[in-house]
Amino acid sequence: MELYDIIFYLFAAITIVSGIVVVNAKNIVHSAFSLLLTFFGVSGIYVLLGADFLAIVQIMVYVGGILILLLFGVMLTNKITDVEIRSGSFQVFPAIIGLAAFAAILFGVMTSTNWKTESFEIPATTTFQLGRLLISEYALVFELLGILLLVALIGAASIARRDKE
Amino acid sequence: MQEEIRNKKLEVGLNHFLTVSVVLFSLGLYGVVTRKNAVMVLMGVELILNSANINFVAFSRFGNFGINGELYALFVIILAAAEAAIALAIVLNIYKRFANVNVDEINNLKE
Amino acid sequence: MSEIANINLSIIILLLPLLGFFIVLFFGKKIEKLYLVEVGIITLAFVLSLVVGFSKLGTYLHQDLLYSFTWIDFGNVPTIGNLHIDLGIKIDNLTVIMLFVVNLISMLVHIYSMAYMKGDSRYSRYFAYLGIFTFSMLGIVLTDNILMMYIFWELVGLSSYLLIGFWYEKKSAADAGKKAFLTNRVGDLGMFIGILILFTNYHSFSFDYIYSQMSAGILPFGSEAWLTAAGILVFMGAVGKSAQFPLHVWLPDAMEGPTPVSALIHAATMVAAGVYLVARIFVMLTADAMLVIAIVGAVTSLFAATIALTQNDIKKVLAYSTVSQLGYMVMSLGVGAYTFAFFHLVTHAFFKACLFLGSGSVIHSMHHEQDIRQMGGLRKKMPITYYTFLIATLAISGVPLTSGFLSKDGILAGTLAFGELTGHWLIPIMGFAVAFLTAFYMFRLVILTFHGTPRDQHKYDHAHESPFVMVLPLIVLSTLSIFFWYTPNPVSPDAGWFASQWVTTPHTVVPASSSFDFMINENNTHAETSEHGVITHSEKYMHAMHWAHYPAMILSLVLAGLGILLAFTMYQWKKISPDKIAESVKGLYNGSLNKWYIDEFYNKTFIGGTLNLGGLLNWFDKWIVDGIVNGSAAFTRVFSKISGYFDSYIVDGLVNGTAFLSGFIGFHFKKLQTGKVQTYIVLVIFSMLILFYFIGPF
Amino acid sequence: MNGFPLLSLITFLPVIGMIIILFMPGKMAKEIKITSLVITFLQIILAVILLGNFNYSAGGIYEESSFQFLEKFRWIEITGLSWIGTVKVDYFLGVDGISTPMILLTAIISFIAVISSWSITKSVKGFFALFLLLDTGMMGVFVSLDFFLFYVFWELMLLPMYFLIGIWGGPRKEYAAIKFFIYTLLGSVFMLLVMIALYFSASETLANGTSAFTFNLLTLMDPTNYTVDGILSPLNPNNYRFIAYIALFIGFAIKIPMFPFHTWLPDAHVEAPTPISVILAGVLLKMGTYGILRISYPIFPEITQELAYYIALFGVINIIYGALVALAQKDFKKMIAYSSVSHMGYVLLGMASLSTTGITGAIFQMFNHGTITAMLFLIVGVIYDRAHTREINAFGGLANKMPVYTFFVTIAFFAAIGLPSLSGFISEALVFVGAFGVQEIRVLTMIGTLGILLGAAYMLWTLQRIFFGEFNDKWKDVLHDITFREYAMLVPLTIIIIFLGIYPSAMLDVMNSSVNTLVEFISKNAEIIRISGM
Repeated sequence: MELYDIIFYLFAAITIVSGIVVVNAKNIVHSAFSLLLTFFGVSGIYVLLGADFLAIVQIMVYVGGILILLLFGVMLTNKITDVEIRSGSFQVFPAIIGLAAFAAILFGVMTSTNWKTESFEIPATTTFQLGRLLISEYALVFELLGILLLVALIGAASIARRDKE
Repeated sequence: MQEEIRNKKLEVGLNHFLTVSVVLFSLGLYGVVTRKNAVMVLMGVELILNSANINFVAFSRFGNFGINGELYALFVIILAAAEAAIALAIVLNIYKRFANVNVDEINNLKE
Repeated sequence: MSEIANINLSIIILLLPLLGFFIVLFFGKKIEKLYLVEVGIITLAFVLSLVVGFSKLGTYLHQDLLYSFTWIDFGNVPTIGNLHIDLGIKIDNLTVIMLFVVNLISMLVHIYSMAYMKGDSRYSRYFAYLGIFTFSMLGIVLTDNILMMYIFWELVGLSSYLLIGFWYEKKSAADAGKKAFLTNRVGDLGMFIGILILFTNYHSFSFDYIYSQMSAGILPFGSEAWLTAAGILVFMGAVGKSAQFPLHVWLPDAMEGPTPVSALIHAATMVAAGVYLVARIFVMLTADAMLVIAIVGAVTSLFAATIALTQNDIKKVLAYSTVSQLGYMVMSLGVGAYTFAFFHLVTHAFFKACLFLGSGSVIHSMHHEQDIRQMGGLRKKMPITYYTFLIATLAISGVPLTSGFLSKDGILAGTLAFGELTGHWLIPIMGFAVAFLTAFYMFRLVILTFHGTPRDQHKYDHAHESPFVMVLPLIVLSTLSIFFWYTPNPVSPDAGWFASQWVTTPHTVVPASSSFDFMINENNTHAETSEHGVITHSEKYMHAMHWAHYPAMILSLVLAGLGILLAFTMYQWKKISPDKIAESVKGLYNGSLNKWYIDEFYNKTFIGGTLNLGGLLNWFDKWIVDGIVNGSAAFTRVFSKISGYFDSYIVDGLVNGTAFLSGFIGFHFKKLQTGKVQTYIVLVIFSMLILFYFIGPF
Repeated sequence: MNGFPLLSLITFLPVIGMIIILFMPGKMAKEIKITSLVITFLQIILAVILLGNFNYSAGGIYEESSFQFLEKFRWIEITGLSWIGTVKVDYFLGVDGISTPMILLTAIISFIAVISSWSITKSVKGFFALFLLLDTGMMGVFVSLDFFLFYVFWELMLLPMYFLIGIWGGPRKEYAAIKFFIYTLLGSVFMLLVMIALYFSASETLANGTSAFTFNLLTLMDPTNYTVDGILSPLNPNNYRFIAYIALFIGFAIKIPMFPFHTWLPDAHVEAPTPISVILAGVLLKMGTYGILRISYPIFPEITQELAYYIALFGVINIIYGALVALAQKDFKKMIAYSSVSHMGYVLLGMASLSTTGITGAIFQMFNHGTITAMLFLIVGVIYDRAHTREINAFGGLANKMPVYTFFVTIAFFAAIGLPSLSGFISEALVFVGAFGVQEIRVLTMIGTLGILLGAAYMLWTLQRIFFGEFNDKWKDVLHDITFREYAMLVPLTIIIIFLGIYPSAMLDVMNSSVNTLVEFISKNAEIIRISGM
């Protein structure tokens, strides 16, 4: 077992365990904080896969943006004064059975498929290449996504405040 | 570390990453399906998106697709951000209307 | 006179009566005296026909005058070549004699009718009809082709129809007209088919052309049987028009028409047209056809004579005697005595017209009483009528010094010769029997009408001699019944110009193998020339005729004398009671009185059969043919109704059932529809699992 | 006359009239009638002009160059339809000796029918508009040389007829109209099927060198134009020409009407108003036989020869059957209707002979039957207008009360009987002459001559029952002799009947070269097809 493997198992464990907590925690705030761990774990896996830029973006956007957003959501939609920030679950058993079977199938598919893998020379840093692709081949997508974000921003603001009128 | 990764014959392969992705996906879906709170559902969605991203990056690493997979993962993250923003705006709206964000009680689709 | 002048004159003669017809028809109502124009026109036609007759018989005795034009041109017809239908006229000796006879009698009848028809509400129309009759009769006489013959044949039928039914208010008159037309049509059908046979083979209707082809050896469809058939079929036309058995039934009924019409049409001219037709086709008759014709003629004459014995209506007696005499002529043609047949046609035309007009005179003076049992003793009241009637009766009975003696004797000699040559002795026997019967019933008529004492005193007292215009024709016609118009020798017709020069038997065009061996055709060498150098019959036939001449004359004289004697014994001197004889042969008497029930038979079978068939077919049409149509319509309706039910109950029921089922299922399944997205997702997951299970990627 | 669209004018003139009438207010009944009269009169003038410029020696039938007053241009053209290729329909008009008599007949009968329609009071505008449309349909059938166009006109005439019977008819008008409509439509369906089958079997070469399917009748007549595998191609050993012929024949036979498809006729006649009966008997029945001569005969010559015997058989059945049933009728109009069945039998018999005389007789009989039967129906109309009954036995002794009327009746009846010197005789005689010349149908012809006798029987019997005998005092006040208007419609027909009886060449010469051409064409092409087709 190499160090790499150990690190992988570590991150994998962090990701999965915290993920379990996310979906099972009674308290939403707990869920939100374990989600933070999950994002870290995923970020670590990215690093292991040699996607350093992506790992950074993962932490920045998810942890710094989305997670905060979610927390705000939690705060705004629960009566904080009640400190009853609990959230119940339902149809747990069918979901567990179904999803277990589903996961098993996915797993089966995964293992039974003979993935064509080949060694790939990972460049020292992917940032350069990503950047070049973004402004050449995927320029249009990049632009569109920019607009999308803008629209989403305005849209979200507009939806959130519409009731006031 | 980069060197190590590059030079060593590793035990961890594609399937390992995919396994993590599968588990994460199942968890995310479980969260989407079982949780009552809309914000929790959103969190489940985030998990699913992350599992998908792992797949992207893993295949990008092990398959001969160049760096494009990572790029797509990047796009997914952007979309996730936008989605989160919109979704939360909606959740806020729902809350204002029903004084509640429990999706199981918001069953206007019924009949 | 030139040929062209003769032709033109005869065309004028033909068209004059037509002109009269139109003038009187359209203006007769307004101008009352217009019928005089018609009489004048006919007189003019008569004069012209005399001119043509003298010219033809004087200048062109052995030459036929021909004129024809193309009526319908078919151009160049595939497989036949040039085809056209010609019309034309042919003037030979037969024609001019007939022209004379027809115009003369027509003129006399016109004159006679001026008095007879006086006071009738449709006086002018009567003359118009006479005009169109004369026109069509002249057409028959003048034509050179069989199509035109048929055309005028039918027109004659039309005028006969109109004139018989002239008093159409009487049902019997209207019935008689219809019967005459239809009975004639039966015969005409045969004639028409005969014409079709001829035209199909020769592509021409012209008599001369057809005969020239025949004598060149071209037979219809190449067989003699067809030639026989053609002859008999065309003869059927004559059977109808000349009232031969079995189509004789119309003629006695035709007496419903005015009496002058009976004289003109149903005694003298139109009914003789049949004989004229047979004379025209005489040359193409085969031995078999001639035998058939002879038998039909003989049977008719005997048959009609037996009926005439017992009739009590003066016109009916004359009608049956006409049928009988026409049978004589036809028989005569059948046995090859062509000349005498035509001779008898002419003589009969005069004396029978005289008889009819005489009977008309009687009827007129008796106020339309026709039953001879109501008459008697009229001799004193109407002497002129009586004497002229008597002369005509003598002529028809065949008493010497009359024209009838000459022609009848010739016919009987012809039958005897025929019996001698072919062994068909029954025909002369029938012929002589008829001679006896004729003499008897004619004198019965004369005695009952004019002799003895009046049986109806009231009517007798009012009887009077007819006016001059009615008596004049009687005198003319009775004069024409005397021998000297026809021959200088009162016992031998052969000596006269009529039989020896004007009318000679033509050469047959039938191949020798199928004609009687006494007939000759052009290349036959076994011929004898008559005294005027015209080849007529074979040597053998001439010998037979010579042999037959005197026996026939004596026998016919004896028989006629016996008949007259018997008539006098029974009716004048009353030595034998007719009633007793009638009683003793009751069956025969009733048969004769009722015309042997022929009419009843026809009514039951043909007419009734046709009407019943018509009724049956009408029923068939209404219920079966139309029934099928309506039935299929009804079927379609029922079917559509059923499919309507099917639609509204089964199909629609299915639809509704489906809806209900869906509703039912939905009612229960809607519990699945929680409205919770998450539940749906769970279900999606399970569905996917099931899909996986079925698709089975592993 | 070259280039002047005479045929289009004669065909569509009534449509112009119809449009004029449609713009007139319905209250102007008299003006509407006069307009129709003028239009139909103009049509007669055009028909006479046509006859005056007619080339008597041109054969027509199959040769475009010998058709006269040709008008031909593309009417419908759709290119590039996947497997069908080019769909094209020509507006193709022309006349020859077969159609010219029919055009004359149509013009005359329409004119007479308008005069006879003067007594129509119910919704005059609609009546005359439909009437003129009907006129166009009839004319169109006789002038079109393109099967599609023919079919269009054929159907065009059906619709107004339906309404004319169904609205202005007698007590059972709906029944009669629907029966007529369905029957005729059934025939049309058969015709349509054959038309389409023919379309896909033959092609003509276009100007640009490509070949296209065609409805052109003249093209369809030429066996060399058929593609080898077309279902109606004589070259195709498994062709369906026989069935197609029978289907087409039934389509036309219904119109004739041929036994056993005749039962629509008595009903339609009895219920239709007088002018429509006149049109029906005078023109419409002729379309069936005209169609056979124009389409069936030249396109299927070999089957025509094969089936000639059966055509003759049905002709004779028509003659005898129609006459016998007419004998049993008690309704005057129905009697005349059945006499039509009988008389159309002569046409069939004449056509079956396939000889010049027979076919000439048949066409002439078509014309004569048109005029004679028109007259007979007018006569029925006269008496019906006065007495409001058609029961034959209800009358009697009219001859004294209505002498002029009786005069016309006698002429019409004797013309129908086939009395020489009236036109009916010539045609019947020619029919028999032609049919007797053919060995196969000789016996049938002999049986057919019985029709002459039976015809005389029912006609004379009717004449006697209505006009002779005692006058029924019931009608003393209503029956008066004919009026000026009735003169106007009876006199022209009488003149035509008598004129053509005495001088038939006036009409026979018109059709002569065409008939000769047709006869020759049939025998020649039948031979060609038999040799090539096996």
